[in-house]
Parts: sequence; structure tokens; C-alpha cells
Amino acid sequence: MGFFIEAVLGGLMTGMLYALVALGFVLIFKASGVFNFAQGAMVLFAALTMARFSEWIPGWFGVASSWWTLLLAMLIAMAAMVVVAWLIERLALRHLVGQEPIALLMATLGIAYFLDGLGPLLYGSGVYGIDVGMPKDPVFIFENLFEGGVMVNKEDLYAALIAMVLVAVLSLFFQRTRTGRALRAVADDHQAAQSIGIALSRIWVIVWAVAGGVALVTGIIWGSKAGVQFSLSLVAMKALPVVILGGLTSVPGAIVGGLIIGLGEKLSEIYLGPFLGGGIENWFAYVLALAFLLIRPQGLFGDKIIDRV
Amino acid sequence: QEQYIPALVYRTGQFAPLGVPWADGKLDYYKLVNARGGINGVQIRYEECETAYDTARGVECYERLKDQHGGAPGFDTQSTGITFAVSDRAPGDKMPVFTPGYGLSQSVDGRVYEWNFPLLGTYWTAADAMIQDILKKEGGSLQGKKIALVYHDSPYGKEPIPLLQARAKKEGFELILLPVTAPGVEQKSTWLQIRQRRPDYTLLWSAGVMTPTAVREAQATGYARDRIYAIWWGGSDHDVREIGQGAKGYNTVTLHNTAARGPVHDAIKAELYDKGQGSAASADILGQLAHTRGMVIAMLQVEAIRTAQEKFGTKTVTPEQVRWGFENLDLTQERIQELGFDGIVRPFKTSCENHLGEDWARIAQWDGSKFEVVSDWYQADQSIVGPLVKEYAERDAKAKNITPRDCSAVE
Amino acid sequence: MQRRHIGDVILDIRNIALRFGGVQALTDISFDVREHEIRAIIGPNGAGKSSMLNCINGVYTPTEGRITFRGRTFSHMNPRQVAEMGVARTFQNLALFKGMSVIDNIMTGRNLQIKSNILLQALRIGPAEREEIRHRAFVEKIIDFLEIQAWRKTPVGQLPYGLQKRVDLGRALAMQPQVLLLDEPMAGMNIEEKQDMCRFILEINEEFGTTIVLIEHDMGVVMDISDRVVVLDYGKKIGDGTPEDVRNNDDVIRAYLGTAH
Amino acid sequence: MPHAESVPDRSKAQTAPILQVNGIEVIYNHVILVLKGVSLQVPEGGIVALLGGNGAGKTTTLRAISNLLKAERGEVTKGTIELRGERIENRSPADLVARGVVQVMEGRHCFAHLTIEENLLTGSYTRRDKAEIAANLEKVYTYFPRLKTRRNSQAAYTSGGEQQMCAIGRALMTNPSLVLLDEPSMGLAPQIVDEVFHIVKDLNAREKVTFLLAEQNTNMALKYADYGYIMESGRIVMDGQAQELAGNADVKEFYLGMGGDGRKSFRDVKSYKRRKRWLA
Amino acid sequence: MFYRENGQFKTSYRADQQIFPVAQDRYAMLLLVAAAFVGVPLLATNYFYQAVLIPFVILALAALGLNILVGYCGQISLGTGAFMAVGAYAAYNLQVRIDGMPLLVCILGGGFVAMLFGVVFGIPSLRIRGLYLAVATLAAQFFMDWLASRAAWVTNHSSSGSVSARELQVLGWHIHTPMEKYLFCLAILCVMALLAKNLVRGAIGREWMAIRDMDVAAAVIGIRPVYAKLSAFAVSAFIVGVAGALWGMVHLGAWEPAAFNLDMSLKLLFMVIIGGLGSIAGAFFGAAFFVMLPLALTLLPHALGVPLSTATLSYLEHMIFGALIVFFLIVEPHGLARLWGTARQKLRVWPFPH
Ligand SMILES: Nc1ncnc2c1ncn2[C@@H]1O[C@H](COP(=O)(O)OP(=O)(O)OP(=O)(O)O)[C@@H](O)[C@H]1O
Ligand SMILES: Nc1ncnc2c1ncn2[C@@H]1O[C@H](COP(=O)(O)OP(=O)(O)OP(=O)(O)O)[C@@H](O)[C@H]1O
Ligand SMILES: [Mg+2]
Ligand SMILES: [Mg+2]
Repeated sequence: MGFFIEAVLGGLMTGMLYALVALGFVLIFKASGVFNFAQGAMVLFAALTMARFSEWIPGWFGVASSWWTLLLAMLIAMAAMVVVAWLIERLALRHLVGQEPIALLMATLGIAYFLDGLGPLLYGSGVYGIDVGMPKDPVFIFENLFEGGVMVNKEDLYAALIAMVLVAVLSLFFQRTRTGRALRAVADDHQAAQSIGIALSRIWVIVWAVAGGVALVTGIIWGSKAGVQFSLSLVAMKALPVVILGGLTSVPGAIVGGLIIGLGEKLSEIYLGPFLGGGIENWFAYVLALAFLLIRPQGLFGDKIIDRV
Repeated sequence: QEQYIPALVYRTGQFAPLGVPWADGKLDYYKLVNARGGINGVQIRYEECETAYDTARGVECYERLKDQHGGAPGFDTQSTGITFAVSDRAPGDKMPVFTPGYGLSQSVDGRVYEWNFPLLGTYWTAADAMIQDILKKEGGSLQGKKIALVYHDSPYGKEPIPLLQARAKKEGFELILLPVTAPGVEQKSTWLQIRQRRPDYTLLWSAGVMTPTAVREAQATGYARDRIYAIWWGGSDHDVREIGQGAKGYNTVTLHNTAARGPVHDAIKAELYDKGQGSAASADILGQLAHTRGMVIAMLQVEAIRTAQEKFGTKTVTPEQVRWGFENLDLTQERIQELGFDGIVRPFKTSCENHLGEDWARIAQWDGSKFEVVSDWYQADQSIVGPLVKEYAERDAKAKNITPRDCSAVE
Repeated sequence: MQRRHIGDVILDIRNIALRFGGVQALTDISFDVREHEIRAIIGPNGAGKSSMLNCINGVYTPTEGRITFRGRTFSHMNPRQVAEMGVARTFQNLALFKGMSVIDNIMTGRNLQIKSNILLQALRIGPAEREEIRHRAFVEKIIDFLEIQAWRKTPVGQLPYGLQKRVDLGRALAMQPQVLLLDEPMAGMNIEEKQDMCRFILEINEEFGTTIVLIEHDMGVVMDISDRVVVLDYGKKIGDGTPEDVRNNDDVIRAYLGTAH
Repeated sequence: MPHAESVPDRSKAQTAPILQVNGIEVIYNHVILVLKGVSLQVPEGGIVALLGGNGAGKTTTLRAISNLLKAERGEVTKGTIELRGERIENRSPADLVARGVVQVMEGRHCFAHLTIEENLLTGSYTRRDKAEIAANLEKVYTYFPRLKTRRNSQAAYTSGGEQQMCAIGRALMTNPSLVLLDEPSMGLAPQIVDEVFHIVKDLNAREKVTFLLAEQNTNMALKYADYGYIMESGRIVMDGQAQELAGNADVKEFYLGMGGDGRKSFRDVKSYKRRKRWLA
Repeated sequence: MFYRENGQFKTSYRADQQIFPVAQDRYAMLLLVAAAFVGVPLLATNYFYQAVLIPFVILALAALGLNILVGYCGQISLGTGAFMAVGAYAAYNLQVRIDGMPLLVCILGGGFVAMLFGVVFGIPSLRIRGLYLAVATLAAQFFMDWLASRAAWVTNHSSSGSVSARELQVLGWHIHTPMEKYLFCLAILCVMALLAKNLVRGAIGREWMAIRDMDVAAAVIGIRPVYAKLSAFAVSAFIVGVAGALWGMVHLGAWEPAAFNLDMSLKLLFMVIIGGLGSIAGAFFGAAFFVMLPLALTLLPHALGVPLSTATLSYLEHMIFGALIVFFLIVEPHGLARLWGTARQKLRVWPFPH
């Protein structure tokens, strides 16, 4: 029983981490109708910037690494993501207004290639650490209830909290603000949005920069878990079933989807995996998402797909 | 006159942190040989080809480079996948493929695998050394114990399984197999399973990001790090440096004396790095596992070429002649000393039946800031590995319609 | 001019209701359509006219009610069955296949008749090719009839709106339907184009005897060419009869025509 | 400050053109030449109708003015467009909206997933004054009461006419001084068509909003417009005061469907001799 | 002025329905095919075969298959790698397990099994659409990745999960040299391309396109979405499966599961989009672009003798590659085939500008 609870908790917290990545996808899709395959590359790029500067800055100032050097590195990384957002808009999106979603998807793949090259070129291809003081050792709760207690990973807990806060803030932003509404309008119809004076370029820079910020947070959390290296960009793949399960257009969907996928994935691997030879969680997550989609093709919270004649 | 040597490397992609020092090690050694006057006076002309650890790109490199400048003297593919792909072409192309410390374990059998040379050791060597070390710790018996294998779910990660199964049968321990899907950024369920089944030891066949993630998860689930044994590709400094104290006690198996510096390192520092000609950014790299591994591999290749040169009396050698060189390599203690590798590799001798030579491995442990060798040398138990090699090689021979050579007829 | 003979009821709609969540799009609608007649449906925007057509050809499933078509009664159908029974339609917001040429668009209307299987089509031998040519000839006739020869190979997405509407009609005609449902075929056209369109509709009706159900907002057109008119408002039927009757119906004037007409 | 700029100078005489288009050429996809030198003028405070058959190039002209061609892969290759004397070919659509030029696109283009009210509110994106926005919203609701009843439904689920009202209302929310109205009457019930044109007239009279409208419904357009241009195959073939045009024999025959002896029945057009213009 | 169809009047619908109605196109095509079969073997080197021609031919075939699904039927798939893998492993198993199985039967059998697999994974498309479907097709990809490395029977119980094909021969023709491999693959490609072209310009092709462009309208004129979508999945998976069998058995010879990973799927999708959705020629353009560009990027600095480290070059390659993709999408979002079409249209009116 204690172990089952551990598995459930572990699954839920992993799910929150997926949700964080998924959030980046949802943001951009919601606001521009672009399925951003470059999200993983953005995570890597942001994390690399952060990791390298947090290492360099103490060197430049001749001080030991402390909270303000970290903060400075984070600000620099954020600035870098804004620049990236601006360049992406300038050089790519602007010229692709009104194109098919699939062409836009491909363009983001091109951007992913570009960033995957640029990151290591600027920062090197080693393994770098990000240490923002996340606790690494486990804590045990309910020790009087179960033998050995229930193990919880504090780091995951913090990460889950951060994810939740981000999601809450972003949901409010979309539903309640003028810019949020404009973002949704752009996603529906680029041309019509332009025709009533919504400046696409500005909107896009905003969204991509926000998505860059989400990527940075994701990068810091995952990077402090696994170290910052090339494979970090692959965490994006783990978020895809979350995105479709929750609905491409739903910020809260990312969280719920994340929880379902995280939980389903871990439980299936632990309880079903041994019978099938193990390693099933990767495709099982997709099968789980598929099962939900068959019932609701637009994901749990996604906007209904509208077709009228 | 020049001897052309193509070098397949991966300086980019998922495994770049390992590939870069490995490639630099190879290059540094070639440069050193050149600085010392070449192989019997023949300068090495090397050329890199980037594979990014991608099989298709590796094959492209192989095809492009194999016939250049009078023919390549063999390939060290740096990848299990590329080795598989290239091994099938090698007999047709008459091209030696040498895979020190990786590749196909059964290719030790030179009767079937005429063109493959897994010198120094295979994954079966590694697995066997780990079990021997554990046996030692457990006082000679593993009866009723549990050992988990957490492996990269690819041909590479699966290589040790047959050996471990054989060992499990013999020693009476339970083997738990836990595959991790590449790239391995997410291993929570794996480590929860470990927590659930509580294996006494965990062997780690990891690569790239999978290694630090595994160590972090072990830390987060409270699994003792000194009960983890990683294959050599999970035993580089960069794999655990960021974890620092959290990885203390983590074991890895090594083919050569990790972190040991021989005279050859000093030579490279003096000849190259002090003159600003080193391949890596700084001389700090000298002595790191992957870099030294690169040097050792380059050294073996150069020795095979030298052996071929001396046998056939030519300056530049053909791939076929190099194959002979690999098959008749005799690395004596004197020679090792002469090359400056004493304390790093041990003497061995290859033959028609045995393309491995001798496999010596030992265990190193992370002390919080660096790897320290903590065991004596082990050698894979021939009574276990021998029959396995034979069984697998013969099966392959049948599948591919190869008639094993009769080694008594080979000069 | 010779009037056609208007026959028996071919399509009978009984007590149809349709609800979308909270929106009651149609409430208890009943009317019938006789063979060979031109039946118009009018009503203000959002009255449920398009929804009515969608119910008839199986795109929407009515929440209540029955539809009888040539003696067969059904409460819900899938669009394919309806198509097989000989009902074709055009769409209010163009629903053409944008990436395909005019010929291909109209050829899709023949697909129900194509018998050769996928293998024969891949090899394109004998019967498959002959069949293709036979249908092609038929489609060319439609193209001639609608006077769009000059655009036969243009992708429809690039055609001006009015021509797209004709292609839409052509696609429906290619099905050789017994009943043709037209949803605002003349929206967005100028007089001359409307005249052309009327000509086509009348010709179809007279020469092939096709029964036509027509939604249209241009009262001139409706009054001139339809035999009987149904008027819907907020999902309810508020009038039914000859154009004359309807034009003088107070409810209809209030809800739809306005005082200007 | 864009806001101040967008308020037109009302004291100027009606005759000063707010918009002047000089000989523009438009090419789609680098190969399809659609406009072959179109010139027109829109006086401040006027209602100008742009008439013509399908494919004449009306929409293209409007798109060229509001600079929405790019997304359609079209470009203006020759000629100039001036708004109050200022060249605007390279202004972004958002800039133009800030200057008071807004286009109501053909085919409605409502934001499908937004509710009617949200659709309207996006129209006020360039506005910041909360009170003004609220007032504008009220104004739109008084013009189109039907929208108020459907304010909380997603636009995609409203009928064609409701969507058309929504699109017009949304444009009005930008506080425009020049509205480019593309086929406002398409698909609307006669009553609503009347209403829409009334509203146009009303806005024009009361708020001095200038309109350039592209229409197929020549009858209606000429009834409400001051001036008209007739386009055919990418060229302006005729222009003049609305009444003049309405009285012109050719216009009567081709655009108003009236021969010498009043309106012809649609039933009789079969025998009616038409000139074939499709192949012109 | 020389390239035009004026004066080439069609007197029958048969003539008008030819694949290349313009005579010049017909001759050019014949020339091209002749050059591919005869001219190329006179010139190419072994390296050129292995690194360029064979991958090009096989990838063009796979892209062709994928284009049927994505370009013609509008169902985006990211599971193409899995279909290829199924084709390859099925062909391999047929060859190893059944003695004397002819190579062609193995390869077509691989296609057939891939077809079944494709249909199964196509079923969700009946409900799920667009990008949701695209992501959902990843299920096929990851499932196949897993199956190939977990189920021992797939790899005929190879210990490490990698397999290698036996000797290749067709009707006594031993396919050994790169040239023979090239010709073999090319022949299959030509036949498949012709059949695919026939399909897409026939009734079934129109059904696919109708579903792609507007599925409700398609249903109303009597097209069954189930049949249209699943047949597109079937045909596409069949062709892709054959390509996979060729890739594994003929091109690679030996492979591991990673040979058909997600990267392959993405690459193929790239090919059809850069090449041109809904165009047979697009598959060829796309494959050519994808085979040549990275190679050109690798070889160019060599040729120029730019002294950059391998890693730097490799990262620059990545960046240039990414940038070029975006660039081509901007220049012509409808792909190289459309670019080619526009060029031809210009040629037709040449020397007049419009
Ligand atoms: N799929 C749907 N989901 C929800 N509501 C719908 C749907 N289809 C139609 N409606 C609603 O049903 C009502 C009737 O719509 P319908 O399109 O039938 O009107 P209409 O009479 O054709 O109007 P118009 O003349 O403007 O085309 C409208 O209020 C519309 O919002
Ligand atoms: N995106 C496009 N690409 C290519 N050609 C186009 C495009 N848009 C319009 N055209 C062509 O330009 C010409 C003029 O079209 P436009 O839409 O301006 O006509 P219109 O006068 O508005 O007609 P309608 O009354 O039907 O709306 C048409 O022949 C049309 O085929
Ligand atoms: Mg309607
Ligand atoms: Mg128009």
C-alpha cells in the first residue's frame, strides 16, 4: 500500500513536470495556431544559456556563486529568449502568415534544427549543471502508517508547485486580459485578426517570449535534475501525449493531461510492464491519450472542433 | 609518404559529451605519433567524419572514406549500431572493423568474424568483471541475491544480457531486467521498481543523459550508490561531476586504468598541449576516461599498422594487410612501456581464433570528486564467456552462411 | 411556356425538431415536397433553414421527428445512404474541394457510380479506364451546361465566388439526383449572375424533372421561380403556401420581409 | 499618439478625398495579374460603391488598400495608395486600423472559438479607454439587437447572418473613420440587408464615417451610395454619381436586371439574350 | 515560346487524361527515366550510389507513400518510421524463416504487413483529426520501437535486437553491387510511382482529396470517410512498407530498431512538405533535397578547405539546414513541386511577363 501511494505520488509529480513542458506547446498553439515542435529546442537553449552564464558570471565578478549571480544568469537567459522570440517572428513567422498549420509545423522544426545547432555552438556540447538549490534527497512521510513510510521527492514537489502557479497565472492571462483575447483571436483567423488592427508581429513576439520563459523554467527544473545536455530537448517528446490529451488549446488541460499521463505511465510501467517485458511507458502514454481522444477528439479541455456547412 | 586513417567521431548529438574527449584522444595520439616521426617514418594523415552517433550517417562516412587515399586501414566506428551496419559490409569491402570495448561480443571468434576485432574487452567482459567484484564483496556467494540490470533499450544495452543470464544460472541470483527507453531523461518508474523489488546490486548499461538521471533517481529514491555498477560509458567524469557528493560510492568498470597517467600523457602534454597543438581546449582533459580510451584505441590501431608494415615490408599498408596486423598483434609489456602506456593497459596477444586478445578490467569508484580505482584486475571467466562466444558466433555463421575459417590452416 | 407536371409527395417531413445544447434550432417542423416542384424555404437569418437541409441529408440527426423519402421512412440516416437514394445538395458557405480542379470536383459527384476496385484503378486497364472516360464525358456535359468550360482545369480555390457556386451546383448535378437541395445558391451574385443561376435551376427542373428545394434570400427570385414556399422563423414554421399566399401573410411580413418589400 | 491621429478633421469640406488610389496593379502568386491599373477616390464622409461581377477584382482592391494582400500571396506592383495625402502601401494593417481604416472581410471571418461578445471586444484591441469601449459595445448592440441575444454563443455556431452582423459590429468597435465593406449584404435576409444599409447610412450621417463598399447588390448599393465605380476584369470601366449610374441604360440592363420595360421575371430569363462577358 | 501546349489539341478524353498532357513533358519524362536507368550507371561511382542514389530512390518511394496519406488524404502522420520498420522486419522474417522465399515476395510481403499495421493505426483517424491525429500517430512509432526491441520473434531471436539480411537475388539475378541495388530499387520505384499516379488521378484519389479538403461535403456526396481514410492509410503504408523493406534489406543490409526511429518519420514528413503536398513529383523533389542538402553541407567546407572543427561544422550544418527549411517554406509553402509548376507557367508565357 505504501508503495502504491509512492507510485501514485511519483506519477503525479512527474506529470506536473510534463505539464510544464506541455504548457509551452499550448501557449503557442493557443495564440497562433502553430504547433511548436521547437519547444524542446527552446528548453535546451534556455537551459544552456542559464547554465553557462551561472557558471561564467561568478568568474567574471570574481565572486562565489550566490543567489544574485543565479538571478542575473536567469535574467540574461530570459533576455536571450526574448531575442529568440523576436528573431523567430521577424525571420520566419511574419512571412508565413495564413499558411497551413502543417507548413507552420515544419517551420518550427526548422527552427528547432537551428536552435539545436546554435546552442552548442555558442555554449559547447558538454554536460553543464544548474544548481538553484533544489533539495535532492528524499523525505519520508506517514512513517507511522506504513512500514518504511512513503517516500516523496522534495525536488519534484517544488517543481510541481511552480508548474501549478505558472498554469494558474497563464490561464487568467488568457481568459481575462485584452491581450489574452487577442491571442485567441489570432489563433482562429490570422487575417481577420489583422483586419481589425491586431498587430500580429507584436502578439507573436509576446507569445513566443512567454513560451521562452516557460521553456526557461522547464529547462531549469529538468536541467537541475538531469544536467544540461543535448538530450534535454527530448523532454518535449514526453509532453506530446499530455498536450493532446489535455487539449491543444487548454492551459488547465495541460495540468490535467499531465497528471493523467504521469500517473498512467508510471502505474502501467510498474504493474503492467513486467508482464510485457518492460519499457512500455513511452507508448503506453500515447495509447492512453488515444483512448481519451476517441471519446473526446479535441482532448479533455480543448476547444471543440467546429465544422458547419 | 603518408598513411591515411579515417576517424569516425561524434562531436555532436546526444552523446557528444562522451564523443568529444574520445575523438580528441584519438587525434592527440595520431598527432603524437606524427610528432615522434610517424609509424616507422610514415606520417599519419587522419580525417574526421562526424556521425552524431547516427547509424545512417556513420554508414555514409564509412562509404565515403573507405576507399580514399589508397584505402582506409580500418574503422573504429565508436558506435554499436554503426558496427552492426558496417560489419556486414566489411567482408565484402575487405575492411577491418575494430571495436575495443564495444561492438558485438561474439565477434571475439575470429573464425567467424574474420574482419572484426573487439580488442581489450567486450560488454561480456564488463558484465563478468562486475559480477566477480560483487561476488568478492559478498564473500563468494550470490545465492538468493537479486541483481537488477537497468539498460539503455537498444542493441548496445542488451549486449550483456546473455552473459548475465548465464551467470545468474551459475551463481543462483535473480536477474531483474529493467529497460529504459532512450534517451532516458525520465526514469521514475524504473527506480520505483527498484525500490519495490530491492535488488542487492544494480548494474547500469547507460549512455548520455541516462547516466546522471539514473544516479539522481537513485539518490532521490535512496538507493545506495555504492551498489550501482555502471558500464564504462557511464563512468566518465562528466557523467557524475555535477552530482558531486550525491554520487559518492558509484562504481564503474574500466578497461584501462582510469585516471592513471602514464608517460604517454606527459609526452602528449609536452609535444602538443604545451605547443598549443592539442585537440582539446586544455590539457586538463588528459587522464580523463574517454580521452585515454581514445588514445588507447588509436595506439592499438597504430600498432596493428606497424605490425602489418613489418610483416609485409611496405610503407603504406592495405586494409587486408592491417587485418593481418590486428590478428597478429602482440602487445608485450616492453612494447607498452616503450609507448608510455604502462599501468594503463596490460599485455595481450591476438590470434586467428581470438580477436580479443586478453580482457582485463577493473572497478573504479567515484569519491565525490573523482574516480579512484578500487579493485584489482579481473578477467572474464572463460568457462562462462567461452561457450557463449562459441554458441553465438556459430549461430551467426549459420544465419549468414559463413563457413568458419579453419584456424590451423591460417599462417 | 410549358409547365411540368407536378407529381406526388416525394419527400415528407414530419415534426422535425433539432436541438444543439441550449439552442433549439428547429421545433416541430412539418412540410412536404412534391415530385418535380421547386420548393423554397425562406426565413430570417438563423431561422434554421440550413439546419433543415442538414437534417434531410443526414449531416445532422434530428432530435425528434421522421422524414419519409419516396415511401421510406427514417428518423436518422447517414449521408451516404441519403446520397445513394438520390438526394444531392449545395452549400451555403462554399464547401468545394479547394485543392482540386473544376473537373475533379465535379467528378467526385460521380464517385457513387464508379464500380472498378482500387487495384483496377491503380493499373488503369480496360474497364477502369473506360469507366473513367464515360464519367468524364458526362461531367463535360455538365460543364458545358453550366458554361464553365474555360475553367475546367483551374483549381477551384482560385475561382471567383460566383463560379465556385456553379461548380458546387455542378458537383451536385453529377450525382444525377432526384432531389436537389440548394442552400442560397445566389448569395453574393449580381443580377446577371442570378439570372444565369435561375436559368440553370429552371432548366434542371424542367429537363431532368429534378425536384428542387431552395433556400434563398432574394425574394424576387423566390417569388418568380418557386411553386410553393415554407417560411421559418426562430426554428418554427410560420407560413407555407404559394408565393402569393406567403407574400401577403402578416407573420411573414413582420418576421422576414420587412416593410420595404 | 495614434488615437488623436485617427480622429479625422471634421471641419474640412466633404470634397477632400480621404482615400486616393492611383493606377494600382496587383499580382497574385507572382503570376496572376488581377488588377490592371485601378484608380479611384473616396471623399471624406462619403459612401462610395464599388460594383462589378464576380472576379472583377473588388475584393482585391479593398485588400490592397487595407494591406491584407500579403497573406494571400498577392502584392501591389504598381501605383500608389494615399490616405489623407499620406502613402500607405507599406503600412501594416494594424497601423491602418490605428489610422481609422478598417476592412470588413468578405465571408465574415468571425473568430470561431470566441463568443460573439469576445469577437466584438477584439475589435477594440487598438482602443484603451474602457468607457469608450463599453459605449461602443452598447452602440453595436443597439444597431444589432440580435447580437445581444446571442452574445454568449461561440461565433461558429451562429447563423450566417448573425456572423455577418458580428463582423460588421466588430469593425465598428475600432472607431473607424473609413470602413472598407466587402459584400455586406451577402447571405442576409432582405430585412437585415435593409438594416445594414440603414446603419451604414446612419453612421455616415451621424458619425461622419466614410464607407467604401464592394457590392453585388447593385440595386441596394446605388440606392445608398453617393458615388459608384464599376469594375470589370480588373479595370474600372465606368464611374459617376449614384443616381446617374442608376439611370444609365447599360447599368440598368446588366446590373439592375431591367430592360427597357422594367424588371424582368427570373422565370423568363431563359429567352433573355445575354452578352457573354465571362470570356472578356 | 517553345514550351507551350498551343496547337496540341486533344481529340479524346483519353488523350486529355494522360499523365503528361503536354508533349514536351512526355518526352522529357521518357528521357529522364532513360537517363536514370542507363545514363546514371555509366557515370556513378560506388560511393555516389551508396550515399546518394540508393537513399534517394528509397526515400522518394517512402515519401511518395507518405504523400498519399498526408498530401492527398490530409491525414498527417508522424508514424511513417514505424510503417517502414514493419515493412523491413516483415520482409526480413519472410526471408529468414521461409527458405527459398523470393526476394520480391519478401519485399511485397513486407509492404502487405505494413499495410495491415497501417490500417490498424489508421482507425483513430476516423475520429481524431489534424494535429491531434499527427501526435496520436506517434503511438505507432513508439509502439513499433518498443516491439522491435522487446519482442524477440520480430528480430528472429537475435540477442542484441539487430538483424541482417541474407543474400539478395531476384530470378537468379544476384544483387550485390551498389549499381545493381540501385537499379533494383529504381525499378520498384518507377512501377510504384506509376501505380500511385494512377490512383491519385482516379476515383479513389478524388475521394482522398475530397476528404482532405472538406470532409462533410465529401460525406454528403456519398464518399464514405471510413473507406477513404483507411484505404489511404493502407495504400500509403503499403508503399512506405515496401520502402522500409528496401531500406533495411537492400540499403542498410543490417539494422537495429533505431534505424526507423522518429527521426526518420520527421524527415519523411519534411520531404513531402518541402517537396510539395499532394504531388507525386513533390516526393521526388523532397527526397532529393533531403539527400543532397546535408551531403552538400558536409562536403562543401571540405572542398573549400575551410579550417573549422568537425563539431563547429556540424553545428553550422544544423543551423543552415534549419534556416534553409524555413527559407523554402517562406518562398513557397506549397513546396518545390509548386515552385517548379510556377516556373513552368512562367515558361509558358515567356518571353512575355504575364
Ligand atoms: N452545429 C451547430 N451547433 C450549434 N448551433 C447550431 C449548429 N448549427 C446551427 N446552429 C444554430 O441553429 C440556428 C439555425 O441555424 P441555421 O444555420 O440553420 O440558420 P439559417 O436559417 O440557415 O440562417 P442563414 O440564413 O443566416 O443562413 C442558429 O441559431 C445557429 O446558431
Ligand atoms: N489568393 C488568390 N490567388 C490567386 N488568384 C486570386 C486570389 N484571390 C483572388 N484571385 C483572383 O483574382 C480575381 C479577382 O478576385 P476578387 O476576389 O478581387 O474579385 P471580386 O470582385 O471580389 O469578386 P466576388 O464578387 O466574387 O467577390 C479573380 O479572378 C480571382 O480568381
Ligand atoms: Mg443558412
Ligand atoms: Mg469579393
